[in-house]
Amino acid sequence: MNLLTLLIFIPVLFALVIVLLPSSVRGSFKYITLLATLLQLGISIAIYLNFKTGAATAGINHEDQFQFVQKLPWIALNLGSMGKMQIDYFVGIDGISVTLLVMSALVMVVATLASWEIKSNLKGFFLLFLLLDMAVMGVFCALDFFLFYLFYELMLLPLYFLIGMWGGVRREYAAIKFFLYTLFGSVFMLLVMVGLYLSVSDPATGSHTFNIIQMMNPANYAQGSVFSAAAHQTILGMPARTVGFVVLFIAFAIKVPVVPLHTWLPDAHVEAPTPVSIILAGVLLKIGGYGIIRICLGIFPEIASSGAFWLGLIGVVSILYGACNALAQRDLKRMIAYSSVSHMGFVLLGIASQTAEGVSGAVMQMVSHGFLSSMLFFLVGVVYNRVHDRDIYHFRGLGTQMPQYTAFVMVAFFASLGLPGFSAFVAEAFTLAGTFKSPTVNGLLPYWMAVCGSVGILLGAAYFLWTLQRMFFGKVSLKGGEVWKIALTDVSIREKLALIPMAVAALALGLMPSLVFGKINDSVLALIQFLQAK
Amino acid sequence: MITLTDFLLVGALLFCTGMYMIVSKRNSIQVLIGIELMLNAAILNLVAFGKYDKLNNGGQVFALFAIVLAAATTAVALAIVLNVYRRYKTIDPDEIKNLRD
Amino acid sequence: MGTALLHTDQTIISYTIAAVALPLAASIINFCLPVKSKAAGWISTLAILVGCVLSAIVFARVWNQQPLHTQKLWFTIGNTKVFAGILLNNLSALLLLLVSLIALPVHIYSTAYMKHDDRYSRYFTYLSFFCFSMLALVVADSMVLFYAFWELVGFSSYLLIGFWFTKDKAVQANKKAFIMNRIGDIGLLSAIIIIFAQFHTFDIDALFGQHGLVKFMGPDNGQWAFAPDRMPSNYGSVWTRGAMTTLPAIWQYIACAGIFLAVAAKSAQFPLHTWLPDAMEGPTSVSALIHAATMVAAGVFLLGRVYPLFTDTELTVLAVIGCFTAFMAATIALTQNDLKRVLAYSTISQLGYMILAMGVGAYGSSLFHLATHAFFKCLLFLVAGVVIHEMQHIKEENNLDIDPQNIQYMGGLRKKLPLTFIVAIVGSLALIGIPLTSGYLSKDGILIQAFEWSEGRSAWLKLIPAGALFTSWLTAFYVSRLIVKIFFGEFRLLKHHPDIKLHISDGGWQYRVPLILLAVCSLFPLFSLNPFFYEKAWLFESLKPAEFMARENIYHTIIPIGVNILSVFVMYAAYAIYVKRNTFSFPQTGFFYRLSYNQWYLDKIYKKVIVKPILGLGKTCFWFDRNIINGLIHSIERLSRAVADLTAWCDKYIVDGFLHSMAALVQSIGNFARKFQNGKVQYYLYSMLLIVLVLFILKILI
Amino acid sequence: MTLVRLLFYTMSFIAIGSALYAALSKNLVRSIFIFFVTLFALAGLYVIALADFVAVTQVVIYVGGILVLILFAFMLSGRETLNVIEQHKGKFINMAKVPAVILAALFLAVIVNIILKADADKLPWVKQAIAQKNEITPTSSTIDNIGVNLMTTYLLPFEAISVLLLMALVGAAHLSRKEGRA
Repeated sequence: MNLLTLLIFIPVLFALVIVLLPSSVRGSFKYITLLATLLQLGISIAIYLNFKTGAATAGINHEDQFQFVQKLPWIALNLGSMGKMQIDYFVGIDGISVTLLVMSALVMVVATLASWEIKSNLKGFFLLFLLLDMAVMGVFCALDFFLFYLFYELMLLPLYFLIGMWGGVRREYAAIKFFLYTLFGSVFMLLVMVGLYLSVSDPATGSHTFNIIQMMNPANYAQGSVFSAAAHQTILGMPARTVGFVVLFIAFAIKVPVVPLHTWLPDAHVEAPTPVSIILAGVLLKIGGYGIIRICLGIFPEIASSGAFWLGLIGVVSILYGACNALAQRDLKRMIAYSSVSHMGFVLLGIASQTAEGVSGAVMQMVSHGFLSSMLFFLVGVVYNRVHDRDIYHFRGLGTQMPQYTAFVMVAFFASLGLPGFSAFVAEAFTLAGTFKSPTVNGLLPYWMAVCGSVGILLGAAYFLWTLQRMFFGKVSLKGGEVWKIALTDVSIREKLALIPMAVAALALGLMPSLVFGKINDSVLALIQFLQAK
Repeated sequence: MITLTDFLLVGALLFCTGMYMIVSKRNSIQVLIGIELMLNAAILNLVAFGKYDKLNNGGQVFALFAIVLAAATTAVALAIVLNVYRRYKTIDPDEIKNLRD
Repeated sequence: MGTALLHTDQTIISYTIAAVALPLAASIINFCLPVKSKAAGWISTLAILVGCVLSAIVFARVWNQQPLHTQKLWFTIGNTKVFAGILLNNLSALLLLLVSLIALPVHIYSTAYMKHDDRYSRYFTYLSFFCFSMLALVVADSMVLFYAFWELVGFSSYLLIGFWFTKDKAVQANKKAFIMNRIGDIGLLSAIIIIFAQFHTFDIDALFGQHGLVKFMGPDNGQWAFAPDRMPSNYGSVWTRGAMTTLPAIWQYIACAGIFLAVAAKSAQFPLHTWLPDAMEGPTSVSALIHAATMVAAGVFLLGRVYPLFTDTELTVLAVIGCFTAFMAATIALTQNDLKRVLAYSTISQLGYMILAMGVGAYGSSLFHLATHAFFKCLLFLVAGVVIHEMQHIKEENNLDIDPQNIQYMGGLRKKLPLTFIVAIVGSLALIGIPLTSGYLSKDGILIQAFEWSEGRSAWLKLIPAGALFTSWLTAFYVSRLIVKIFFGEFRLLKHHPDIKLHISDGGWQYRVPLILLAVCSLFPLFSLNPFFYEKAWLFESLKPAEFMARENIYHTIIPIGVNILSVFVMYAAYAIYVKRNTFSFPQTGFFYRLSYNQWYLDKIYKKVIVKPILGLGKTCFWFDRNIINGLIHSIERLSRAVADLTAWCDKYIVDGFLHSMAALVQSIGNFARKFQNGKVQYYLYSMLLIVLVLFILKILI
Repeated sequence: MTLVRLLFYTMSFIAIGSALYAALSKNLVRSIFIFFVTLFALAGLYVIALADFVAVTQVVIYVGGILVLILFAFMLSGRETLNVIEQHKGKFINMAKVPAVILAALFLAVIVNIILKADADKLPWVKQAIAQKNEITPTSSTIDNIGVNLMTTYLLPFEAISVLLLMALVGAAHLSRKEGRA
């Protein structure tokens, strides 16, 4: 049994169990889900440990260098004169996916622990949760574009319901906004996907293929096909490959999200229940970054290079704009949501630099942000659960009231604002280093982008520290008075169980960045080489 | 010289006006006036053709008969109108629907 | 590195690691202890004591020897290998010893000072963590590590300033301190990245060491390139022109500016100095260790590390800023009434001296002053701690509503606190720079070298030594004022509250021992056997620049004498004004008084010019987000909704409408036909006529 | 243009115009009174058609008799008819009238068509009458001839009509008597 397949479909198995169980044992659903996610975490760690490094297993554009590959013919229709339709169940990982897989598995466990707060319609919630889990894992593993798209779309539906049914006051608005935004992106992605399918043929079988890796090879494009680099086809007066890149980029950029396609994020995060916020921030955003690396850069490398300036610019704007917005928030969750926008800007900036440091930094940032944002949202959930309020101005002096909670918040805040010793520091520093190196190495980005990016770090300190000062320090003074004082108990064992792994992971990555860099390095170098060769 | 056609055309116009009144008016008295108009149109025709019958004076004589008969019918019609009014308190022919199946 | 180290070197390295790691271990242990555990203090103190001994061994081994350098691969990113290691040269060994040496008395002092605090073990957790970060900072060999510890030092300072986090002012102060330090961090990070982009390495030794890369590169023709004039003649042509990628020269300036920002933030130089006075909200022992002796000196240490990077012009800028800061802080210190604030501004002023010294090329004097200043300033802060502690005691005992740090309430304490008084005098004299103290040695060295430096430079630059000179007299005045107000005259609190009880004393041995220790260290013998000539100090001799001029010119005689005679007069003047009150008193409404009292209004200006606009920008961005971007989305939504409405309308009225109109037609035909049977005379007539008409028409047509 | 022709046009214009006004007016009273004008104009037309006796009869019977009757009827039905007027005020084109207008217009078209096709002036008997001088000229007197003809050639119709008139008289009287006393 292939480990990846197992990893992807374990949630489905457990979902089936939940379906079959009667509602009278609904109390056990969360334990079943926890078991599923823990199993997943175990498998992902096994994958991580067995993952081979070295130039021979770099992956990226060599199918034989991927690991844990499973390739089964799935849909193979003989369409007569149209040729053969070839869709494979094709999963495999290289360095870029493997760390994200482990991160996602851990985030899923934490999200499950956060699901204890869900009280209504447990069966539905955990079913959707497990479905989402499967889709997320699938996206990171899929190497067939059709399969990728399938998982990608499959994520949307559970999320829509999870936000729309278990969310906050304006949940319907947020759910629909989220759904429309992402659907908008993916619908056009479908068109490009079909265009690519019709352009690319598998050299082995001669039929059209959805294989992402085959799409990276310019030789596989049919003569005169839409996306063939040699054919110079145009769509609406623009070069077809540029259009394809832009469309795919927009689809993933909505997920990341980048300014100005980000406005679904604050609403969705704020309205979503805590576990869903965790998954959204921890995993979903990474799919955007992962998609840009794997698909946008992989399939359209030359466009990615010529458009790198714009990518970088969007990244810088996201960093600064997100940070400025976070400064103005008084809803804790919304502030964290905007800080996500800011932090994910670094991912884009790093990818745009197309240097080894930049791309590694971007991947590191994704992993690190996965842990830290999950932790932050979990922490917001803790206080929201107790008093159903998140307004920063309504709290004061929580440091005295909930000392352990405050300690966790401080860890999360300082880690997020890039305190050395935590993962975000390494990620951001090297993203900036890569960005700054870019003008001399490949001349894609101007120098000033790195400088502007570093200002984002400063603003990050400003809003996090302001929140700390406003909410946690000072004398105890709560809007809800004595009632809140009784309600605001310190973190429970379960919450600690969820928070400590995150904090430890962030700290471990900060002290030993090689945990990530060691695994991704060969792939990143291969990617850079691939991009330079184009 | 005024030709016969001229008279006929005037008569036709009057006739049609009268017909319009009969069909459209919602007041029995106006309907009656319409009838009178039609009659007069007919009389005009009789008179006009009567010009060419000097010996027998057929046209003019029948015109006279027609005028007299019109007076008689008017008298009867008005009597009916009055009766209708007494019974239905209206002289709108639309309101009087007892003829309906 | 690849070269195998000697066995003794290996031992030294492990000693260093132990010295650095012991406080970390203590910190972790304390973190796990209950918050009120009294063991915490002794664990931390023990760690620092052992660390101190180890540091001394390391110092003895490394001082004036070949630098020791060892490193290990930390991680690889792309093709870049990032190493972590230890670099021990004169500079780092000195700082290593200095920090442990200062930290030890502060730890001892703290065990008594923080005795009654609810979060006693937390305090020592933070304090040990600070020691760890600071010690690691001085021995780190890689710019990345350096930056990491640089920021961790700031972080522990944040924790300690805000240690009493229920005090709003403390929390405001620690936020301010951290954000201001962050500005510096951004500068340092940018500088590191620029240096990395230029030289492809983070290794401090490779960059700034004896054969460091930086020495041979300088701004040249708009490129930051290989500079032949910087190359020593005897050095091989390993680095040839064009062998490396080069950045435009502007990035050399920006790197220097970044480093300067970092220095200014950490060492509280203008314009980033305003956090330091506020940072005095923390416990006094913390102020003594972090905000007077060690952490704030990190900026100077950084300058010492990256000294070769700076060109002559850039050094001049440094000198100007240092001089200005020294002068400004001294003027502010003249009028402050808060005991700790006066000391804070004097710290800023002294740090200004150090930067000035760096700027004028007095590298050795700068670090010498750093070392001497650390001792006497720490001493003064601990004295202040004792005084404040006793004032607090009076306040609590008598239920008064006074600020225990306000010197206006004090006076005549020399009789109550004799030991404190004596050590305070020693510290003050050192700060003023009176002979026989360590301060005299280091400060006069700076002044003399500044004058030498200004020789042959433009007249404007002569202002720098002149300003420094003037500042030293200002220093004499405010220090005297402080001492006089606290220890001489009568106890002013008694005037307002005649019946208060005064049960105060110098305190237990935990107070006395550190004070005496530091006082001894503030005298000349520790540094030089010759109390008058700074150039004879062993510390200076090891660090002095190569082209140092021996006592050749007149400055070496004239300045110490001139400075000291005038200083004595100034001190007497202060004594006369504040104790005897027999001479004039200062007007308290003049412009200069208000300027000084309000700290040159810089805080207010920053608040108005920087903080408000940034918050405003945040608000604007959010407004933009809510209204423009979201508005755009919503208008697209509205548009699509309108299209949907249109199609719905079409569906309802055009498509459905067709069906409905067919139905309506049929219905109306039915109605129409029905009308003929509605019993109305006119319709019967109408239909009759219609039929006639139809017949007519048919007849005509056919 | 001769004076006669001018008169003819004037008269026919007045007759048609007043008839149309009577038809279109929503006010019953106006309708009735304008109908007088029509009748007078028609009388004038009869004169132009060289039937002076018919014209006089027209005036006497219609204006003197029928219209007076109509006025009586109007007055007797009184307020009710006026209410109807009020309801339809203000609507220039009433959709309910459209079919009637169409009908009338079509009828007019048909009749005019027939008249023009028939070309009455060229009818054989008209030509014959002109040829035989059997044509009334403006100078000839017709009244005595009418009287003779009534009593000779048209005696039977004359009697029949007088009986009819009597019947109408009786009938009208019978109808209009008060119901309650019958």
